[in-house]
Amino acid sequence: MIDLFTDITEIANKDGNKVYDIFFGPNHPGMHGNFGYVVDMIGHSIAKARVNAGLLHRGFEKIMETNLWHQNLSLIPRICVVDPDPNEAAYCGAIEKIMGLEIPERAKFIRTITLEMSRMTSHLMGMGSVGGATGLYTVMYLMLADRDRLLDMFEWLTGGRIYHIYNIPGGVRRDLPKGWRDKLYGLMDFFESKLKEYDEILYRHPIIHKRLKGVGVITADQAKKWGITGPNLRATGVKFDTRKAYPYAAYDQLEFDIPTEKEGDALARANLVRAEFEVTISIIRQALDKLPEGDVNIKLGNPLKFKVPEGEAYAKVESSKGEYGYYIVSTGGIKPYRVSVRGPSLPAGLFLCHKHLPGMRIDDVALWMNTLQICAPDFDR
Amino acid sequence: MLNEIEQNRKERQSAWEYVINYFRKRSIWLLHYCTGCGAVELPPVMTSRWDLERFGVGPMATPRQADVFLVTGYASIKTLKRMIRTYEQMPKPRWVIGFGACTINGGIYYKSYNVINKLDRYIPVDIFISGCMPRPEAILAALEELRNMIQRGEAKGYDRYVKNYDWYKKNQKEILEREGSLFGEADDENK
Amino acid sequence: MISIGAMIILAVVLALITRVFLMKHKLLSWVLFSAYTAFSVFVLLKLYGNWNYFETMNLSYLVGRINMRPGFLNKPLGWFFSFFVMAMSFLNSFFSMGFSKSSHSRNIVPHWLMILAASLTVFFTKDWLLFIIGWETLGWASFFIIMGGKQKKYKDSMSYYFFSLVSGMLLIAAVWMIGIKFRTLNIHTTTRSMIILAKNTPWQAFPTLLMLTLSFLIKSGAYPFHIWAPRAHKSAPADFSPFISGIMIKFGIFGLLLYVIPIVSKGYAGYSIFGMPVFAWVFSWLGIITSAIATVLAFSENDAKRLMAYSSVANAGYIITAIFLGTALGIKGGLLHAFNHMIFKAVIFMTIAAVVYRTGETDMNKMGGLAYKMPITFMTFLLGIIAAAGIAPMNGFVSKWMIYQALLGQKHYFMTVAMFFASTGAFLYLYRALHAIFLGQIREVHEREVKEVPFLMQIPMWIGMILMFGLGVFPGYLLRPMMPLMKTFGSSISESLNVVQGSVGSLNTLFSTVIFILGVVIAAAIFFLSAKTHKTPMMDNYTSGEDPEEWNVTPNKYQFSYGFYEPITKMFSWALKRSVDKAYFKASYILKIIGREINMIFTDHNNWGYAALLGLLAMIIGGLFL
Amino acid sequence: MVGLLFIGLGRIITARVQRRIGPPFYQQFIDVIKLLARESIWHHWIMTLGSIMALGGLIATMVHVPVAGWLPYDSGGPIFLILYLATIGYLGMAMGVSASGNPNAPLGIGRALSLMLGYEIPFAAILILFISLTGSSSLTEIAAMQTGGFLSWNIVKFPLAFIAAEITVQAMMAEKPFDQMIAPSEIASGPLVELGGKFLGLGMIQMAVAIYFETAIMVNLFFGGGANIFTFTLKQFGVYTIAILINSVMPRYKIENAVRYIWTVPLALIIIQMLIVFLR
Amino acid sequence: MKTSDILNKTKELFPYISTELFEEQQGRIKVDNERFLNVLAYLRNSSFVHLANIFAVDWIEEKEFELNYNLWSYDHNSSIIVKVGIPREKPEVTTVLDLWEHGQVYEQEIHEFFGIEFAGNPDLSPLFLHNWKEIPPMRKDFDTEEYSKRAFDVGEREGAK
Repeated sequence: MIDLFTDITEIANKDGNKVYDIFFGPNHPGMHGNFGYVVDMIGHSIAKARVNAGLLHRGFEKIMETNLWHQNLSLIPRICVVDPDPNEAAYCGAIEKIMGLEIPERAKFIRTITLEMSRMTSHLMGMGSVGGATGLYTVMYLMLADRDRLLDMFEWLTGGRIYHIYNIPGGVRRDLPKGWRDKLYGLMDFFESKLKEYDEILYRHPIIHKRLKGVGVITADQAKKWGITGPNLRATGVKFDTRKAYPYAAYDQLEFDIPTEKEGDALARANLVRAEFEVTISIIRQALDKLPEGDVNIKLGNPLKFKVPEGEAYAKVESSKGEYGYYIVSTGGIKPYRVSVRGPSLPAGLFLCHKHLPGMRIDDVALWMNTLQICAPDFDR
Repeated sequence: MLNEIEQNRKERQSAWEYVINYFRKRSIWLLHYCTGCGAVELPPVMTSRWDLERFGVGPMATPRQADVFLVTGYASIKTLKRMIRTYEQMPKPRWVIGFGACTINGGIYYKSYNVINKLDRYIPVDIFISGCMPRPEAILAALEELRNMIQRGEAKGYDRYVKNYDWYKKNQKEILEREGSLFGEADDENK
Repeated sequence: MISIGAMIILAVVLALITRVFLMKHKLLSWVLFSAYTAFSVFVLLKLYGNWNYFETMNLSYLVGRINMRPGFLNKPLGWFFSFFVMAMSFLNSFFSMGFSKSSHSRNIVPHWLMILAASLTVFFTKDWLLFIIGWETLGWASFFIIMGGKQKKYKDSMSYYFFSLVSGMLLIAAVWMIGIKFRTLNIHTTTRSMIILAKNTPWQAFPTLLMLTLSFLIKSGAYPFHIWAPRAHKSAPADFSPFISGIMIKFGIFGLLLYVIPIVSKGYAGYSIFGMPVFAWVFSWLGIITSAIATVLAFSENDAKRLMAYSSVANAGYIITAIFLGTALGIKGGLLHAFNHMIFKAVIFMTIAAVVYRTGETDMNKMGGLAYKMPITFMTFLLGIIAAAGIAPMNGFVSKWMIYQALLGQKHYFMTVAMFFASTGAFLYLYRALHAIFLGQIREVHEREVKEVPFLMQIPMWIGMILMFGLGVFPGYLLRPMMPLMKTFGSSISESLNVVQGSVGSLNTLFSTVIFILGVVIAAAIFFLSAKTHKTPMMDNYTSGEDPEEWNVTPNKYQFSYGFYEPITKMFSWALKRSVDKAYFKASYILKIIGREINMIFTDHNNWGYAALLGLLAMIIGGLFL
Repeated sequence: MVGLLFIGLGRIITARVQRRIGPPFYQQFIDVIKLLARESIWHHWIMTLGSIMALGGLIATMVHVPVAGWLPYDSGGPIFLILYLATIGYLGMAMGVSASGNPNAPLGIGRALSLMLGYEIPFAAILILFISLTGSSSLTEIAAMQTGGFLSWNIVKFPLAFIAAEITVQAMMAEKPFDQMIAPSEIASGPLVELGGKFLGLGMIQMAVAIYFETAIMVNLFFGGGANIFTFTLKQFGVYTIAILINSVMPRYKIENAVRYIWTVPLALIIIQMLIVFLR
Repeated sequence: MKTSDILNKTKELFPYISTELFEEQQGRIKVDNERFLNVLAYLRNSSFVHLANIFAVDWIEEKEFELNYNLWSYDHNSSIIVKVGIPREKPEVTTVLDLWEHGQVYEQEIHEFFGIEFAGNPDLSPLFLHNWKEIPPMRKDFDTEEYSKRAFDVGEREGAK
């Protein structure tokens, strides 16, 4: 009569009549990006999840093989839309490693600043979505409006709101415009004051706490062995950050803490992002303080004839979602031989769902996705 | 010639249609479907800075409720299938806005093996927005233009779809249900 | 004019005839049954108004030292109950005529006729002995129908049998005590004597009263004896379920009204709590608890018949509460609800039987979308659940409203809140049944095979629909004839056709219905004046843009019915964990062990010593009492 | 109509909370007319029946609620009838969307009904409090009891009950944190999932009607009815504004948490209020 | 432990591999098709728990696919890339599912894009592409530009008015 106390998958195996399917995505308000799960449901809970990926597959890795080295620069930011700069930095980093280039100090610092700004835009969007997934649209509206201030800074610096194409092999494309630095200082103060507001309406909201607590728990061991990186890893209590462990750009010259949380659930992940806001603000401030004078790039000649010597290299950066890696193989031509991209959301989006979704209530799926910051384009590529 | 057609169309629009079109243009509901990366510029347009709701435009959850299908960027083949299904589920009148360069000619992905090049061959598009990605102002301008077209009774993409249904279906089938390879002999060597 | 006794004897004779000669001719026996019930309705209609019509038999016998002359007395209470029994059986016979064609139904006419004979006996008899005989016959005959000679149903029907056995034994014990006390077995004289006894020495009357109450409560499925109801409904033939639910549960109510309520409200009035006799207060609460618990149990129920059985239990709970209130309004509301419940629950079970007739299923997880194939059945079911949930224009609302008024009039606020819970809960599980059986996606098998039931089976459904709606708009048509009945409970307000008076307000059902219809007309006008529509097939549905075929999703896999209220059921899991079912199960297990041990003592030669010890112990205890 | 106006104004208020300009106040009318003039897609006639039954039931309910002491006929605003007539509206809606065959819709309905089980109980308790005080289940008389200035309003006399009622009404209107029924990001707007064109148009009118009579009940219970239709409407709008403001800063509960919350906080408040009243 | 030490130690244990220190924190190990699983298992058990990704390179002139297992050690902060060459004619290799569960997704992807078989992987169904009839697209002999022209650029919009 009452199957309350039986395991969900057990019921699903026993009686097929009790199972029904719900399509969660791609055209679903809870889904950000073009991606979907088909979930077998029992009652209000999920018994099994099937993945529908590839809706955003554009064959990046193939197109890059047919493009010039510099042409690819305009392509790579489109791999992850909300957080484009890590792509550029990793791609350029890999090329620079093959060539053995050491980019100017000023370029390193500027790269750091743009990377951190990009992280901030991405986090603002991700946390806004957490608000949206729980119906707290006000948070989303406010955070996205604040994110626009950062996008304006990007536009001033690079000419593009979303896709900046600013990092190039050998440095960055152009120097900071006049007054930009002071404006950014001001913006950091603004965000610091804003954090209090976010705390009030999102991070300390009792209902948000209730909703997030215990959703999608990952332990430290699991995170390590399942290839989960970035904030999701740190939320399980592992004090690890590529910025420290495998420094790139100017991170080895800056001082910052790695925030961690213990529980590894959605609440921990959200709180971790909250802590990362502060870290990011402090990093940007330090980088602006220490910004040295000098060139911003090494002139590498005509981009149409630009060649990278034979060799291969793997460069990775810590993006807002985790480890972004580019493995580039060059045979010395004007086009890359092979570019392989390691997207951070892949283990979470395509693999972790089979572990977490069974047994989860349909209510929590959107929240689970948003706190893990699953970004469909970076595993579809 | 073109002017004449336009003249005819204007004359045919009755007073009742004019009124209805007024209400339609004042209340445009978008379908909340992020087909491509262009979707990242939609939240800013909807949120506090640009505030799309001023014009009665808002996102809707399901195709049954939506008026406008905003194809935000490139459409991969898998997505195209879903797009067509979604488009056919929308009640009339329905409009399509092609968003970004990718919908016009494939844009930056013109040589990709998995992204279609011309969206208009598969579903009828009323307005294209150029650029990659288009700025929020461009989206607002496109919606303004769509409103004017609705008022004038020109935005009839759904009629075009009904009239040329076979042609559209043929094109869709070419992509989605192709049998056999396009490079005939290459098959045997590798498989 | 044919007497009541003759009617009973006729029923018995007909039962014998069908049993012996007509077992294979199902249709013919149903026609006979129908004719008999029609005739009885006719006779009963003639008897209406002829109150205190008395007939006796030319025989007398000695029970112990009491000289008995069996006889029948026409009282309003018995008349109403027997009228509804006959009328509902008459309606049901049309349904059964169609239903009996299906191969898996057995001929239940003889047993049913026996039940009718027994129920007439129970309702009209003037002495306890015939009452007991009728009561036991009822239990036996319905047990035969429920079990239906099938081993599979043994366990479920045994639980029913067990409970009716206990009920009967309690009844016999109580009657024995009454007999010893008052030297007579006349029901009406003993009632008066009991009232006097209860007034003078309450503790002497108490055990008898308690036993009788328990006996009747078991029969009406009150907590914690509710567990027989779903089981009996589940295993009974589909066309007998309307009778169990509509009538059988009401026998307990009849007993309570006949004997317990007058004694409690008059005899124990002195010992009151919150303005109500303690005894009645306890059982009022029991009624409400019954309905609340049945409601919670029904949330997670997957079998249509069991779900409706829980609903019946819940409704029996309301009625028990209302009649134990003891006020005229409460008894009126309870009685009205009892009769209304007879109508709508019988109709609901008929629609379920219609579904069973076409699909052979009662598991709601295997159904769905049947409304698209069986529109009449669906409409009947819809009106039925509107009535059962006590929603406005149907008859269930009026009686429920009266019960609320009665509760509020006596200032039983917590009971009112609890009843609100049960009532809203009823809406929940009834809607779930509606959705799971009739709405959503239709199964592929049913898409091909199912069609509307034949017209013969639709007749009772149509009549039921008209009755439910008509009595909802004009409750006066039922309340006015009930005047003589109400007079026996001390109410003397003359009823108008469409205005019901409550303790804290009045209800004009005609006006509210007219306004509802006006509202529907306005809505329909808005709907049909606006733009055109476009029909699409059921599976052309919002699926997030996915193609269901690509994922092997068929209509079978696109119907949500299991675990409909999973979150809220989980909230009650602490209660369900310690459910009464389990307690009974444990008790039966322990009994089995004890039985085996006792068996061992007397069969195993090595255990003579034990037996001797036991015997000695028994003798010592016996000696102490002597 | 007033309900639609309320929703329109409510959208502006929400927009202002979110630092936006928001739509014009007559936007809701435009939306409804557009929807009614649009092609609608349906799956079965039960959908039509359900929609009409829902709107019909809610309109009938609205007629029974006294507005500034005025009623089309002298029924006195029978509160039990109002509650149960509203239920037939909800039943119609639930039936209609179920007939669309989309599992998202019954999922939403399942939540809505669970929530209904939640809020009916504290609401019943509030009603009982007033019925016990006035000895009548008529809204007109409850409103009439409070005549004579601001201080005799029930909101002043029974502040705890008012807070409880506000929470309950929040759930009744399905505003956040109790909008599990719609929950776009979870079940794709639940019952509305298959409704397009005039079905949705009718749905919006239903919502407007529901908001209208729910606020009207609140005004009758706590704000002393109203001398004339303008003050009455103004008070209604006040009630709605409170609901909207709460709505705009609250995320959504999970359904069992919502029900548990309703069964603890408002119910406890009412019981305290009852104790205060009866012991005094 | 430094990356160079790890490489040396691995080399001692498995003499048949060739190692290369690319930079201070990154090394590469080249191993043949048959015995690579031993090396991977050793690395997995000695703190290289994180498999960042698996990717393939199509060396068409050498007639070889090169599979790269990209590992990271949280303890030593060092990255090792294990390279396995497999012949292009018979592209088959043992799965690493026993070592890393989430290797499933990467293997599925490589199977789809390169046509490499993974013995022992239960599910190699297509994940990204719809109705794909050509040779696996990431192979070097697949011309995406030509494909795009033939598939998507045919005809003008003459039918639609």
